[in-house]
Amino acid sequence: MQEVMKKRASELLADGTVVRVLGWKNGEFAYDPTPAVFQTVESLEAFVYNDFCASNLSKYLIKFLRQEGKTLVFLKPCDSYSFNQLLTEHRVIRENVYIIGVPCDGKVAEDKLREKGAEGILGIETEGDQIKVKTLYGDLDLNKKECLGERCLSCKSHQVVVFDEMLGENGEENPDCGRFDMVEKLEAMTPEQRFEFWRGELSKCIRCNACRNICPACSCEKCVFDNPASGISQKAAADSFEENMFHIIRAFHVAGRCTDCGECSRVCPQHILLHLLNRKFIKEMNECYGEYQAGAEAGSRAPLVNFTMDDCEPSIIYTKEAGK
Amino acid sequence: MRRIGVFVCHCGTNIAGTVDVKTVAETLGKEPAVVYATDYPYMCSEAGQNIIKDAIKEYKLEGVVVCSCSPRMHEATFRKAVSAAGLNPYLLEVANIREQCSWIHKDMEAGTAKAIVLGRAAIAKVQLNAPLIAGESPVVKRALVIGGGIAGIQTALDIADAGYPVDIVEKEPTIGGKMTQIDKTFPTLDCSSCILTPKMVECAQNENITIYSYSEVEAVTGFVGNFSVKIRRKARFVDENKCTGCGVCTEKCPVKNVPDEYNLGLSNRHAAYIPFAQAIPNVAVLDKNRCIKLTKGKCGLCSTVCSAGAIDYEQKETIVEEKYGAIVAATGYNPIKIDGYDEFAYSQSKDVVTSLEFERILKADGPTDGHLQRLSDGKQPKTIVFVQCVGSRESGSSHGCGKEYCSKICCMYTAKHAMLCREKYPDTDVYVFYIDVRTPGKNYDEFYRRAVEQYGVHYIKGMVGKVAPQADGSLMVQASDLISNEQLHVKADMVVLAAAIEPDKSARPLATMLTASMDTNDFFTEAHAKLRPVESPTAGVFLSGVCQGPKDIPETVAQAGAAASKVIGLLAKDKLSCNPCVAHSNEMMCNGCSSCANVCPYGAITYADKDFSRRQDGSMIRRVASVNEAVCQGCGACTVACPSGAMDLKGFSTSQIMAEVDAICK
Amino acid sequence: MKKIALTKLDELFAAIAASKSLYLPVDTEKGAKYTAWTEGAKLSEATNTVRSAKDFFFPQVEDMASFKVEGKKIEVIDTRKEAEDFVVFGVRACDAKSFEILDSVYLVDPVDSYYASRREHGVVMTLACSRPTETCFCKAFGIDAAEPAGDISCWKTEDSLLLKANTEKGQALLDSLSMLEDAEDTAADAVKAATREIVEKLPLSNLSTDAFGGDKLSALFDSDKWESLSESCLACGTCTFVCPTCQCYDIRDYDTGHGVKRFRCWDSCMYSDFTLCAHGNTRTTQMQRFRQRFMHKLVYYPANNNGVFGCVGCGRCMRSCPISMNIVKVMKTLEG
Amino acid sequence: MQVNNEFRPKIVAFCCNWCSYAGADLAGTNRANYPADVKIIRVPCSCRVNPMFILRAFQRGADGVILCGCHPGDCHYTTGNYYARRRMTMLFSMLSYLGIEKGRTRVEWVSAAEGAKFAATMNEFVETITALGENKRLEDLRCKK
Amino acid sequence: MADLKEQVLTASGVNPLKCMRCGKCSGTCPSYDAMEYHPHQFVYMVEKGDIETLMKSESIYKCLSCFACIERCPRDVEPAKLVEAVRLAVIRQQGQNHLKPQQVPEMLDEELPQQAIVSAFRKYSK
Repeated sequence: MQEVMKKRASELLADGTVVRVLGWKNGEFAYDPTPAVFQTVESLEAFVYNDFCASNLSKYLIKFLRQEGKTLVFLKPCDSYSFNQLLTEHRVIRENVYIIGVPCDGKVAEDKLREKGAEGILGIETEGDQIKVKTLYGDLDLNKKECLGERCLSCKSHQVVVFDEMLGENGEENPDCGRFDMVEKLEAMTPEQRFEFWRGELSKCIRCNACRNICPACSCEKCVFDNPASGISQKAAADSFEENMFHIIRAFHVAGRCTDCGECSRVCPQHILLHLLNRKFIKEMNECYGEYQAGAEAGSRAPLVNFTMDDCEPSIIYTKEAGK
Repeated sequence: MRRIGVFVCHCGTNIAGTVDVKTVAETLGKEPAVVYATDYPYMCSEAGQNIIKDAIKEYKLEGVVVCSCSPRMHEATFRKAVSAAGLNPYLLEVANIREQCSWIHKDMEAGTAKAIVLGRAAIAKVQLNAPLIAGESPVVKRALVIGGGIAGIQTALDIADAGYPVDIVEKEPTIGGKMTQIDKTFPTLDCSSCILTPKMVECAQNENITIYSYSEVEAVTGFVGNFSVKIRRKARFVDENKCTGCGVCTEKCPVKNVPDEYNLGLSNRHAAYIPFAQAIPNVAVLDKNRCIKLTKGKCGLCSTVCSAGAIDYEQKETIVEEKYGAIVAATGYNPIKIDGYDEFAYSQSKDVVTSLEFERILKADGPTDGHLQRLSDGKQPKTIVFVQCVGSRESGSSHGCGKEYCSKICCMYTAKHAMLCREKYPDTDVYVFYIDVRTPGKNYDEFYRRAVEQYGVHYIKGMVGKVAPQADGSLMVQASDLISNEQLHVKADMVVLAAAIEPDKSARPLATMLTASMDTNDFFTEAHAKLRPVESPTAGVFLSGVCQGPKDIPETVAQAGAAASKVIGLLAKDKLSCNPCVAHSNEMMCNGCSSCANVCPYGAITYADKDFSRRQDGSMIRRVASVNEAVCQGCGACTVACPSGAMDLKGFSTSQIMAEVDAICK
Repeated sequence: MKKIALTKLDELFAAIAASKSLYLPVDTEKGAKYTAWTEGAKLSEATNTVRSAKDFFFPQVEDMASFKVEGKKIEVIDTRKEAEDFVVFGVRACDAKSFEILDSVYLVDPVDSYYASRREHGVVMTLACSRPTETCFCKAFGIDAAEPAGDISCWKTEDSLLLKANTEKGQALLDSLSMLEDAEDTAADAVKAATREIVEKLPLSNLSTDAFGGDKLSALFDSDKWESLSESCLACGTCTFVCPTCQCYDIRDYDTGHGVKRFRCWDSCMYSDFTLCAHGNTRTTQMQRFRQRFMHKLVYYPANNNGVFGCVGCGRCMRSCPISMNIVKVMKTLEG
Repeated sequence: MQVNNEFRPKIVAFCCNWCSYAGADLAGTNRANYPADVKIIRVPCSCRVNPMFILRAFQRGADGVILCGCHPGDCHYTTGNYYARRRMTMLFSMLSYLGIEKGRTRVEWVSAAEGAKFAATMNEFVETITALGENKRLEDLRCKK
Repeated sequence: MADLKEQVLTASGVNPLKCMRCGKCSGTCPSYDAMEYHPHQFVYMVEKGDIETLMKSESIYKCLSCFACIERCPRDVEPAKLVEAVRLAVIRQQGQNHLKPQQVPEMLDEELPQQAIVSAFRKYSK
């Protein structure tokens, strides 16, 4: 796939269709590619696409929105939903982007390799479902499925929903992904247990803002948390309330706009299960206002900027809980 | 920190009875920002107001807090007082320590403590109040009425009478609307044309009224007081200024088989035609789809016979652009299509007709010249069955074209039809099958009872299940009689269906142009169901007639007058002073995501690409929102929808509300 | 040199914890974390903790003072708490070196008394690395993973823990631990050699710092490579917050409704409001902020500190950067 | 607030200007009692209330927050309360998910004519919050006195 | 009997409260005269909970299940489904089969399609 992508990128750069290519560049090791911009055919030498190219590239397009010339971007299924959402919010201009869809069967998480004992990694080779990891302390044979990132284990869709051309076969939606299983588990707990669970999670937060800054929905010119005039700006979680506050408000701000790409949880250095907050909103909105998948369709109206006259009353939350 | 003055009102004993006003003034006087605090028996009295005015000057106050009755009561009074002392009127806050404190709490200690907290909240808020100046926008002294039926006509006449120019846009070649097709009107049985025609003529003659017939609204921009509208004038191929309405062309035109809209297709007209004798303007139209000259390039007969030389085959449609201060929607209604109701055999038998078709049959200028006749064989029907609620009051029906609402006018016009039949042809048997007879209106029930008691109309509670055309040309009507609990089979000669009415199809695209809201049935939504029934939530847009909801002629005329008075009230102003408590977008923070515009009920938010380039960072163009302060009503929906906090509401800013929260929870 | 059997580690920890708070790396579901020792807590085998050890001396959030407002009066209250004695066990050579770097910032005049108090009350027990990993590059900065500094240095052999005091504070602690046995000074040589051998084999073992240092300012500052290096940076603060040597902080006031709490918290040069002044910001683009971080570690710091680099090669940023951009990539790109 | 060992809750009520604030005024006019623990903040419309305000209230020591607006369909601004309703439903959902006791937040539609309902609602709400006791799970310790 | 009503409502999925008493069902019904209780009465009686009377009435077997009432009802009330549900309520009671196997031989004649017997069993027996 990497070679096919490189070839198409070279062609499109060469024939002037696009002036830059947004992709991934090889890293120091086998597992650390970095999102990068390629402006010449020669520079594409460093282009890489492998099981570790997890970054969602769509957010970078905001930067190129107003720059001259078309940008070629490679979008995985997750990323394509984000792209549509950004399109809905006028953050990107469709005409300025040439999208090549690439199929994805899940990305491998470095942590999972470490959990399975891979330290001192010297090289990684993938063959089908097998991952051979060469380390300073011996070689490991791992199963790829067992090393996938958490979000890939409950992937909602293998379908690239917006593209100019598709490389390889496009996948399908995966309605039985079970992405709400963990949310349901939490819902089944008592409020006390839930409180303890979230205190445990959110108290780990170091306010590095990685979750916010990677999030394609958090594309604000100036985040309220960086804006002293907002009254809620914070730089550190100086109190447990602020730990909660940051994450509740963030989840709220992206509610209805979050495509569930899972980047927030992927990048959290403290491994907080942040996507569970977003998924709760998605689940609740689905239940209250009908199924809605942000980014499935450009131009769709998110549930929180919409209404019907016979929407449920907020007290339904309490009766729901009582019903359990 | 601003210099704040606090003024605590006793309101006689209304407040002082359960709130220790001295303690309140004393405690609030210790707040860091407060430089003056006092109490007085009646702050709203002239003496009380003078205390405030004097203190503003003496202590150089930069903010005023009055602890008194509800701001709904005296906020305006105190604003004026503050303003008179030279302070911006919006640097005032009222702490409601009467309705929301002294009157509810009997315990002096609790009441006093709460009054202090409410005072602190007001002090915290007023610290952040911005001096607001109400914006002004000029008012174009001209109104547009869209739709030339009785609703539009009446609105236009009333506006014109007040001395303002008003334009009527009517999509048909003549104004007049549905009322021209109606024979008599309930509950007085006046002749419809007799009361409508003079109004139509008046429209044509009134200097203040311009009629754009055969025209449609193409685009609307702008806002209250300052709309800009493009009107598309369709080509009628007849010079309106030259045509005398003599009608020779319409007689000579060789194309004679065009279904006549005025008669709902029950008779034919020529390709050159004047819709009906009293049409306004009384000018011929060439039907461009049927005229031989216009379709095939031959003929040209009408041009030859027109002595005025008014025929112009080359006429093109034109666009007129005009500015208006107010717009009235009066787009009216149509009966629904009832082809889906197989059980009533409407498409099988010519003798099953809709009520509006029946009007045409009864009316002297109709297809039967006013004689009650069956359309199939011209015979006078001996038994007529009226079926009520065809397509009205349906829910999730399998027919798919039914309406959930009651069409409101059917009960009364059916009573009228039944009565007219019995009056003109006493040997006719008339049955009315009804679900409920709804006659709320002056003299309405009396009218209906007359039909039953004096005219002997058979009112049967029950619905018709089936109408079956028989071999002998009659119609077998099968229905239930719920009172006697039997199934009836009536052999009828004619069946009249009271079809539901629905808003004209042109209403929805118009609503989009006007950014006026509509309900799911495509009726325009009023600004308030009870208190602002003739205004659209979009400022400067008013509603007249059935486009807002089903109504009969008297109600329509009443609403038309009401809409006109609202328009006159608007046009009478030279400038509109806008509510200064409106939303405002901080362009530096705006992402241009459109969340705010999505929730704005007034269409007050627009977007534009703006250049934010800075020398050191290079070029930067962003899409940012801006609020039209003349259109915004200040609800604040956008402020919450905005993820970046770029939207804020003047007078109720995020920081002001949070300051109140903080002060209360302290 | 002292020693104790690995089987008796718990005894040692219990003895230390009896008089002082003891912190040591403990495995959690997701990596190792410094945790207060309690009965049964097991020392992590991980190469390093996810977060650095700088929190012990320079916590992320620290209260400095508070102001009480009553009516029109304001009262200033010193909220400083006397630091308690504590021991950190298991600090790696890289983190031990980071303390020296923090010291050179906070213990020079004017001394940061909050930091100084914590340094005074803390005893650092380091532990030599036995399994360095591919992200380790401490060697580039002259750090010997086999010879960690600290008040007490420790080595793990097959069956025992070797301890050597480097400071008086360390010696005092060792003296108080009666269960320790004496050991040869050479007892750790074998494990040191083994570690050094592995370090040589690490993929980053040959990382060169030749292109950097205080004298390379103008060449590096104007490099055209910063643009492409920084283009994918998200401006999050992950690298700075896991970094053992990042030492910038912000002082903020929090209005509690009845007063003000003044606290300081870590800042990050990656943030758009970093060093924001009344006139605006000196660095307006992410490229400039990104450059600041690496220039600080590789040029500005050594310029002011006799050529000592502001990075210790712990590799934490390499593991936690959401887009896998890091100092090694920066160094190699700038050099190449 | 703990006075004489008796717990008195702090309650913030956001009321829309057109219906509920007027309803609260009517409650006063009718001398319909409810506890002084309730303090009202006037907003133009229920849709002006940012979920953030409610969190802020809890942070600052509120024990309960109630939002009152025009009945659905009666909004002065036509659609404001419909948006408020969705936002609040989602906020309640999130608070419940985080393990905050149910009932600490409430939404009630009160018209300008429903003075009695306003008082009854406040009485009921104060009772609920008193039973729930002090807000511990959403407090900011720094704001404690 | 509240539970009988509940059973009929559940089995039919009909909400009789939607009925606006227009009588169109009865106006449409081809078996009207053969029925003791007419379709609109059915709806009303179910709403009142008067199920037992309906169960005892022959009317439930006179309904042809032609579904004209369902087709025509302007409020989507579906009276025929109520009739079906009442029949079901009868059948559910032990020994209340309207058509017993023993009766079949005597009813058979050459003209009767096999399908009619089968559907009669489905309709009238447990």
